[in-house]
Amino acid sequence: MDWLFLLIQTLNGIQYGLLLFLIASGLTLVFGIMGIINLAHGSFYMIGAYLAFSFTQMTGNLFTAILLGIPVTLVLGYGVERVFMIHLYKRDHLHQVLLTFGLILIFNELQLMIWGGDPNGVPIPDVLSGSLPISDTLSYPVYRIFLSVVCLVLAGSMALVIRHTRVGMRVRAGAANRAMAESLGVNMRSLSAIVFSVGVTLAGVAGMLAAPVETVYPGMGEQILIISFVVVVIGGIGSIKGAFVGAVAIGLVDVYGQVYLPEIASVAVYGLMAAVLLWRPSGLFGRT
Amino acid sequence: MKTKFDNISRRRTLGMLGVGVVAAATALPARFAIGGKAKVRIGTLLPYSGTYTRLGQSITNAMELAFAQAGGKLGGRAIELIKIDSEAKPPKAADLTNKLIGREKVDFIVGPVHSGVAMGMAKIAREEGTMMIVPNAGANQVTGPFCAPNIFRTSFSNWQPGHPMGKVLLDEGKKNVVLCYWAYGAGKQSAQGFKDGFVPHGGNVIKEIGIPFPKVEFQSALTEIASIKPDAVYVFFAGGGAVKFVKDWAAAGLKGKIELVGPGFLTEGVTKAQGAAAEGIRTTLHYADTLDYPANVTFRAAYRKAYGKGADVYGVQGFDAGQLIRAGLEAVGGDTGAKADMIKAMEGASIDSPRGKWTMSSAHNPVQNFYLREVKNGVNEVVKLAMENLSDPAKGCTM
Amino acid sequence: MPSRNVLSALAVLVLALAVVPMIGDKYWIKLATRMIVLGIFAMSLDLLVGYTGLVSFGHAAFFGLSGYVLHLVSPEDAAANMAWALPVCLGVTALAALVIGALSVRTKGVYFIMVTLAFAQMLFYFFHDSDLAGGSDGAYIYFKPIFALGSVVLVDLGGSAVLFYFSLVSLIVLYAGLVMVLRAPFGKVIQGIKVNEHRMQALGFNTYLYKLVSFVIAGTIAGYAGFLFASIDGFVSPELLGWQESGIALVMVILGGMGTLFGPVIGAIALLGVEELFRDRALFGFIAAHWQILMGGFVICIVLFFANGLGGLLVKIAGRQSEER
Amino acid sequence: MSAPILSATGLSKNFGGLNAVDNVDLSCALDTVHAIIGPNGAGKTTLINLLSGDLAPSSGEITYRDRDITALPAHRVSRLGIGRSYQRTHIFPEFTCWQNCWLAAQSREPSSLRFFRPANAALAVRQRTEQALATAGLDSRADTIAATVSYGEQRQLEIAMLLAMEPDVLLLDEPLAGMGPEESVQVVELIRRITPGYAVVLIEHDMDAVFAVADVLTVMVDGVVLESGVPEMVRQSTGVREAYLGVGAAAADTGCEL
Repeated sequence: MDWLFLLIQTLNGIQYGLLLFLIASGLTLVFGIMGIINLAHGSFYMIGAYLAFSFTQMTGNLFTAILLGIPVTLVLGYGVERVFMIHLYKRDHLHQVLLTFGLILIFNELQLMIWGGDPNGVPIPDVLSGSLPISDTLSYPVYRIFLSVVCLVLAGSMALVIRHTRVGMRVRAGAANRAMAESLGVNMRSLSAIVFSVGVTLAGVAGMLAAPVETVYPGMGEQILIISFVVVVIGGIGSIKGAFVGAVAIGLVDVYGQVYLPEIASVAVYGLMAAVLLWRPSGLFGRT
Repeated sequence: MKTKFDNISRRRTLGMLGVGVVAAATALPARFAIGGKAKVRIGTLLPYSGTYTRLGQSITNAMELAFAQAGGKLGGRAIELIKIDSEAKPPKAADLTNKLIGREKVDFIVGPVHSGVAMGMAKIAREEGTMMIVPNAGANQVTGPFCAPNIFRTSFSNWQPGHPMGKVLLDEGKKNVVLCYWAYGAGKQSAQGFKDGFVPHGGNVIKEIGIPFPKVEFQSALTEIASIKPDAVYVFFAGGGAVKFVKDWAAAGLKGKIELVGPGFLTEGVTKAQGAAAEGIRTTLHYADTLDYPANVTFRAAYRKAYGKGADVYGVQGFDAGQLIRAGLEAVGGDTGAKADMIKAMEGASIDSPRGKWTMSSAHNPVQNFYLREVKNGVNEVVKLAMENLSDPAKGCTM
Repeated sequence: MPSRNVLSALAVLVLALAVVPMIGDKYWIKLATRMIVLGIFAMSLDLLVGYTGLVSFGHAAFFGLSGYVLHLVSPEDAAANMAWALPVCLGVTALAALVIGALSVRTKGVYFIMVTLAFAQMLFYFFHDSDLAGGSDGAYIYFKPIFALGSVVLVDLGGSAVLFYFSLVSLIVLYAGLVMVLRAPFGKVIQGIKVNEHRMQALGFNTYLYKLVSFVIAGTIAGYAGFLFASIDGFVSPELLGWQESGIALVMVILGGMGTLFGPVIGAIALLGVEELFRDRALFGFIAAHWQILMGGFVICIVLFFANGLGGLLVKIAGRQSEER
Repeated sequence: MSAPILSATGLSKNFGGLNAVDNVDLSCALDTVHAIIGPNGAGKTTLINLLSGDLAPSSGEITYRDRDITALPAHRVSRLGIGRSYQRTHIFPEFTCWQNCWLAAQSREPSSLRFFRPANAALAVRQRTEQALATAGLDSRADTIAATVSYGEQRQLEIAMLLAMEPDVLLLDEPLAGMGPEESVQVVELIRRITPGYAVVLIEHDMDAVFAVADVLTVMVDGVVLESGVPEMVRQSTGVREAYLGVGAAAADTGCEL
């Protein structure tokens, strides 16, 4: 195992970690910051991927497809918040689990009725479809590098907005103590609606961006649901930095597990989460 | 098949009340035959939701096509089709099979796609003795240790599709191969099938990369393959996993440098989603779109006319399930009671299938040809006959 | 605990169930058995969620593990005798619950949810990937367990009606047992922990120990339900331990009404009964093919309009619980 | 005074740079009330949390009946006989007052890991609960849900729960916090009545109450003990005046009573 091999595998791990952060970014907001256990996160990711598939077929370009898709997910997120989530802010986690479980069932069936059961692919945009040769036989797809850059930009901007802007401050205040924030004049009703729909849009955009490297098929949402929660929880609830570090850690553990310890590869990620939570019971950077 | 409304029997209503005050499904109807020979009741337990939806639909469509070609009558009896969604969830398999046999009182059960569901179904079918036709699930056990007189398979055993590829590679002098597959039931059995055809004849398996099912993150495996630089790589992935692996393989620049081979599921029915990345990939399977058998030409035309899209191997397997049932029923003039004669007829049947004529092995698994295929502008074209009349070793079947 | 009217309502439900084998055919008997067995499973989860305040998202691990142990101990050519097979299954499950509990109970709130999920997924992959018990395809229990003393076979779970009544009696005995435990000193302590764990520590209770004991009891009862479930069809698959199964159990608890003990049993019956209803074409025609939308809508309605579940509804209709001093 | 039952030597606790409690020595004997006063942020509550085991000290030692209990967790300290009440009411709001008190009384049983006999059958626990509620003057409110009783009554319930644990040492953290004048008098009377037989460490801001019941008085400022001794002596000490009335107040001697 020469050094180049190890280096490339590490790059693979980081790239997979960044993709996981992108996929879990919506959940970091809705679950991490707002404290809503949203099991339907995977469904919004799936809907985003299918929107990208349909709009790319219509317009022929992924980026225009994303631009068309974002308003749809915003409206969807806003609608779901106003109709369903609004009743749950004062309820405990379990009711959120049950309601979002119901949403999974509905979205899965609607997807089948609208798009049918065939697995689909979304073509990588031509400008990004090349590959950089890094060894005589292996080259690295440019699109994955583009995805990593997008993830870094997203992580930075999310941390910036949440940490250093007034909106971010109000969001954190609302998450810490909703009643107190309301009494201090923060309009939690509209703020929750905005944050939830942005969270849903992030999940949708993640689906649109990941569609070219993933397959768009029924049930793709459930595949990423559990790993998204693992990312948020390992990093520590309410911490963007934590989710980022958590995602990269999972990416590396997953890749190294796959290459060096294949027998336990499937349980490596869960082992990591259990270990982290037992060592620091509220995640790496979580507030207790 | 018009679903006819049935009336309610007193006995059934009380039974329902018993199921629980809250369930209150009192309006569930019983099934009564009104006049003339009763309809042949065929129940399907196939995935109509989830990742395998497309396979469930292909099988059902093609089977109904086979019934239509028989004039809508099997052994003189009209057909009633009862479809139940298996959701590809093994814990529900046994219960849904009970529903088909116990409540719907079907004569044949056709299904499933997922091997775990097949195990649950086979357990109940063996206990109840109901005729079971497996149109896809390839678990070796179904026609191996758990074979039974009333269980037939019209698709393949996981061992079969990969087996001929061993010989194909050796004939081309490709001796050093890496295996990469989803490390679950079907993946392990397919890899074993390939090894049985490769290693004994001088082939060398450098490394086996097992990827946890259903993970689809292949970068680390591709990097490892690139560093090993084998003559060829044999892979087992299906559905969404097959689409992604082929696209990642091309994106990693391995396309053209290292030969990628596998069983037909790598490219069957997913070339549109794979796009250019699938061009030139060679696979072995018991079917190919461009087979020039008359049965294939008529079948594909009829399928396109009826459903507006091309048929695939899953459709062929469903079509043959319909033909097998037809053969069994016509032999006994529609008398499903004469089970022994029906089974004997089905065992002896020679199915004129779009994939070419095939017969039933003693363990009730198809003895069939396997073709080498190559993807040319999105179509799995026949290159040559890879292996003739390959039969599954059916280890452990004492029937 | 529950008031007289609630108890009488439950008695009617038990009677309604008891009638099934007499008039329903084999399919209805097995469906009713599944309702009861999943009811026992959901009830054991309510001991954690509704009474100790521990929301476990990995409770199916013990449900599935016990079924797998039954597969491993059952010979291929004869029925296992419950006299020793059941204690073995429950013993292994209790040990697993002790180990997983000892680690998980250190965490709190959402982190506890995720740690239990992690351990359950590890157990799922253990059975899914290893060839120990059929791997991802699942495994058979060829002969359903019997209960025999010496050579005298007293109970043969092979008969679906026998298994049904055995499960129904188990449900009643376990419910009564749990009611007793919840009225005993131990029950008072775990209910105090649910409301205010910190205060209980200040009062001198080692809350870690009590939560762990509650976790092991609930895990063992879930193991008992798993033992029965594996005996219904003699087939176990890794999905029995999957997170979807744990999710369904949570849905039953919330649907039925947390912290009522009998609620989750009603939740189990309702969930399976309603799914049976929605899937039937005679009633719902072409929508039946899209039953999942109806199920999703049903679950959402329960959350929005019946906040404390069907059990809570029953309590409201049947009158307040008798005040317990 | 008899030998101290509870004593802390060189006790400190720092959160990062902040020394909440800095090298404090304190002891309390049976039948005595040791009051601790000091401005907000003086470290009084932190000190109580150290004594009760809720917080582990950064350094120093706590002994109870000549046994080192420094590192024991809260539930072990409580079982040994050191009961505490909380500044912010810390009860079981959904339970009735009886059930609140019952849990405290049941904590004295050798073990609650008993699964068969109904809890209510334990006569000793029943008596403890009845007696505690009666002493605290809440027996009329036994069956009302704790969340619905008045704030004062909730403070009384805290004390009732404390008594039901039959401790030797009572750590009272501002029992009069948020009380009106007439309620305070009532609670001070309650403290005076129940203190014989206990060693009481009382944290309080209400000076009248402190001087009414305290046998020993300690003044803490910024985590450090400024003055400790008999109430009269402490009242005269200049340091205390400055701490309370600001620098130079002692010189002006405006004659206002502390």
